Amino acid sequence: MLDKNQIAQRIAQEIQNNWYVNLGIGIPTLVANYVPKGINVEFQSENGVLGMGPFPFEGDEDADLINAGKQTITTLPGAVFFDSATSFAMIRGQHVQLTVLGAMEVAENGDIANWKIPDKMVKGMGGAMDLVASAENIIVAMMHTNKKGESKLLKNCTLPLTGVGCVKKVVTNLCVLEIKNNAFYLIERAPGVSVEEIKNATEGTLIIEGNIPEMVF
Amino acid sequence: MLDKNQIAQRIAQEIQNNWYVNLGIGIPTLVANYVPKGINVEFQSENGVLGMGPFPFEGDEDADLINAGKQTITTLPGAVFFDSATSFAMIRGQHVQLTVLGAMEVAENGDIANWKIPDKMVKGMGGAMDLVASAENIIVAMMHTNKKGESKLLKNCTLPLTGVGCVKKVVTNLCVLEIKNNAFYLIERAPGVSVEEIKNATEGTLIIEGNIPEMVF
Amino acid sequence: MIYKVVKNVIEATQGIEDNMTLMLGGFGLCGIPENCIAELVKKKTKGLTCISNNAGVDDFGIGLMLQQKQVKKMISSYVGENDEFERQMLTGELEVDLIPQGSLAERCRAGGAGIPAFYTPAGYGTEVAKDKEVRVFDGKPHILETALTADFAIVKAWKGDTAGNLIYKATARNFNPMMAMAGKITIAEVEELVPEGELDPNQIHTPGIFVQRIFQGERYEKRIEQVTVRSA
Amino acid sequence: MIYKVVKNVIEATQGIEDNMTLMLGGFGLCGIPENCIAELVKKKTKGLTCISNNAGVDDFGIGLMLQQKQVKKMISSYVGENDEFERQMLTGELEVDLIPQGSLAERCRAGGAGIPAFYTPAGYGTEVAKDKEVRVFDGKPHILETALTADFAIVKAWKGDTAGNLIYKATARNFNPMMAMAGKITIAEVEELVPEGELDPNQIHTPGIFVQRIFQGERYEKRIEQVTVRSA
Repeated sequence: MLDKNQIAQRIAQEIQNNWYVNLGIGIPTLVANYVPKGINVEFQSENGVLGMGPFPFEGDEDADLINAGKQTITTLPGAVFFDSATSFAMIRGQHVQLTVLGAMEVAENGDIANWKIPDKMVKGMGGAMDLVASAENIIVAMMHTNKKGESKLLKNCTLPLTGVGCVKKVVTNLCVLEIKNNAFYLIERAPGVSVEEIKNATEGTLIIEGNIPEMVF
Repeated sequence: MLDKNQIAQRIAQEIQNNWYVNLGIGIPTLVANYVPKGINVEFQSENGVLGMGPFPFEGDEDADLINAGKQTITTLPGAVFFDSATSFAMIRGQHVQLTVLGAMEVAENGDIANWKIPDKMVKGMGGAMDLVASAENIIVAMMHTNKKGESKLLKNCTLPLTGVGCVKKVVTNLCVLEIKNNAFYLIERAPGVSVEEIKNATEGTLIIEGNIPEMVF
Repeated sequence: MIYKVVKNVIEATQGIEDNMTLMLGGFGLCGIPENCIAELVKKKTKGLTCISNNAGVDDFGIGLMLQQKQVKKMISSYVGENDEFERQMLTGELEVDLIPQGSLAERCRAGGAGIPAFYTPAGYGTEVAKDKEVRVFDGKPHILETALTADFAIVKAWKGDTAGNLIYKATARNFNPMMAMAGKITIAEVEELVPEGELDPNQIHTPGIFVQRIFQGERYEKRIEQVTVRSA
Repeated sequence: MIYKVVKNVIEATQGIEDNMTLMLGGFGLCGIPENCIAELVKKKTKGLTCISNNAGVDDFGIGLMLQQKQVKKMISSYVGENDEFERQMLTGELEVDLIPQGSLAERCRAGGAGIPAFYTPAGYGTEVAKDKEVRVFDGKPHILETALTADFAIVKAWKGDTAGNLIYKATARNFNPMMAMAGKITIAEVEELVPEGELDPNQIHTPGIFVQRIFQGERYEKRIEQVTVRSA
């Protein structure tokens, strides 16, 4: 079973050279720590920066320089700042090659719900709806089940949707899944996790074709 | 009868303090020379500059600094450059208080034609359609009649329109006209020009109420 | 040039009355008009509709106005850092219109640019699309979003000149430029106010034509929401 | 950072083929990509659809491509400085789509920003509105305009860095930023190419994400169409 850092590490393997990538809050943020050597990538944050670097050293924080999670950041040489309309022009116009974000639920048709629990949590969607509606590649980083052990990979989402039919790939603590033909296709297992365990933890249609390899880090 | 400079001078009297003004090519450009003392005004050119100054001295021309008429210009302190989309955001969003432009024909309902003579002159509308569709105040600077002596202030435009029902005021070599209630209201006469002359030169409905004063410069 | 300078925050906020619609720049607490918000808190202007990406935190930013129940309606994309906000929303004391962040930014720009409506794929198939026209372009469904404008837009810039030209710093730019465009009256507070001609005309983010009032703010606290550092 | 530098204009224009759609930045002869245009003239690429505010003059800019009949269709707002253009248009050799300048700029921006269509008042009631949807917003009729994109967008900037970030000079900015956004592949030629990190991230007009290829151009002629001076 993967921990959060390992999920991030596995997702980082999906990044191709010269991609612009938007990382959501939580596990996705960790992806930046695991970009493979030799892969050039630029991170976009939708509040208005391209070319984000690591967090600042203590004492170097700048209140005017944050990411979309409101965390203090730094920039790398070649970075650029822009306004929110331009930022979402990049996103909506598909200039960002990959979006990584978290989810509460993903359905077998690619629907995603990650912004609202009616009457309970209503923080707002932020940029998530724009991101999922436009991105060519969306990878969802999530736990396979909730705290009660119920699957979060469903036939249909039960929570209000963030986007429809948009998720193409999911990396959970148990496995890597591809979504196509209204089903989850099992691609890789986390080290030590059996196909049976994944089956039991997945409510949506799970397709298992041939031998499913373990992830290689 | 006014010459081109006097038409410009009369129009300059219409400019109010703290207005942003867009001047078209031709007579309108001359308006900048006659802004009354004590009136602060900033000139916008739709190719991307606010705060245009006079033409440069010989030798000071900069190929990267022109107005919408492709003429070399200078800028005043406080000027700003921007792209074409932002420029027309200013125009379309009604941040520019006055547009002055030329016309081939104006109709009594405020229609204007100034961009095309079918099969003869097809240079394009440039920014004129955006300007007339959006400006709150449009003043047309034009000759009252064409070279054949025919009126250019008509019941209906005969040429392809630039905009519909948008012109509010016209300053010609003969007079100042306001357009309302589908008619030209005579406001002022050029020095030495009689009401009768204006009547004869105007095809559209001309309303003459009371005594029509001569212009004062 | 047209002179836009007002004396202070009191003069800057003159005319902001109960039940008006305000736009407030900033993302989280980054780039928010601290001085004007403090003055609105002091003035206790009520019944406001506030268009702002976020709603501050409980004890800073728009959160201060929420504490005093000055806000009737919030139009935002994310309001997650504010307990009082969530309480007022869940009890129905506060009307809330949640809008995808990109649509919010573009709707403000549209409001300033004289574009009454545009199509976007964001929110299609979700509750955001409720009662909105759906149209397919190039095989992909989009929804129609309309322009936003405000009686007053209040923005914060790093530098400004007497003609109202503004330069923002780093990610404190965010929503400020679009909101500056969309206010019937736009108020800019700046950290440093300079005479016209001191800013490079090539490097101005918001042209002065969009700004009606400008003043130099005092004592910027610039609170950081999530101080995050790496180990040395 | 992502490295966007190509060796020269030949490498920059690789892949531009007959019958493609190109966007070309510039207003009149101001801010046009002189090097790439010269290369296209040399390559004699034909059947092109060119989206550009103007069509150059008879012996410079896109005018050079018109002389060789490389252009099948022009999409522009004003083409008044070019006799050969007018001749080809009036005889029907050249297809021409004339678009209000503001709509042209906004349609390019929309193409780059993933906005398939928007409403504008410009052109309502004129032949520009022919076959276009009309809708009334706030009592005022508007027409629906759709996004423009291109196989290649070719822009000219003053300075650029190896990551593709661009800064334009004065009014040479004009259509370049929107077209840079709207190209499937965007080529930037710059007067001065610097290493990444040399340009202030706060003062970049076109973020490098919109640019796929960049190179430093040679021998800019920068012809002036209307030299206009005042008497000393």
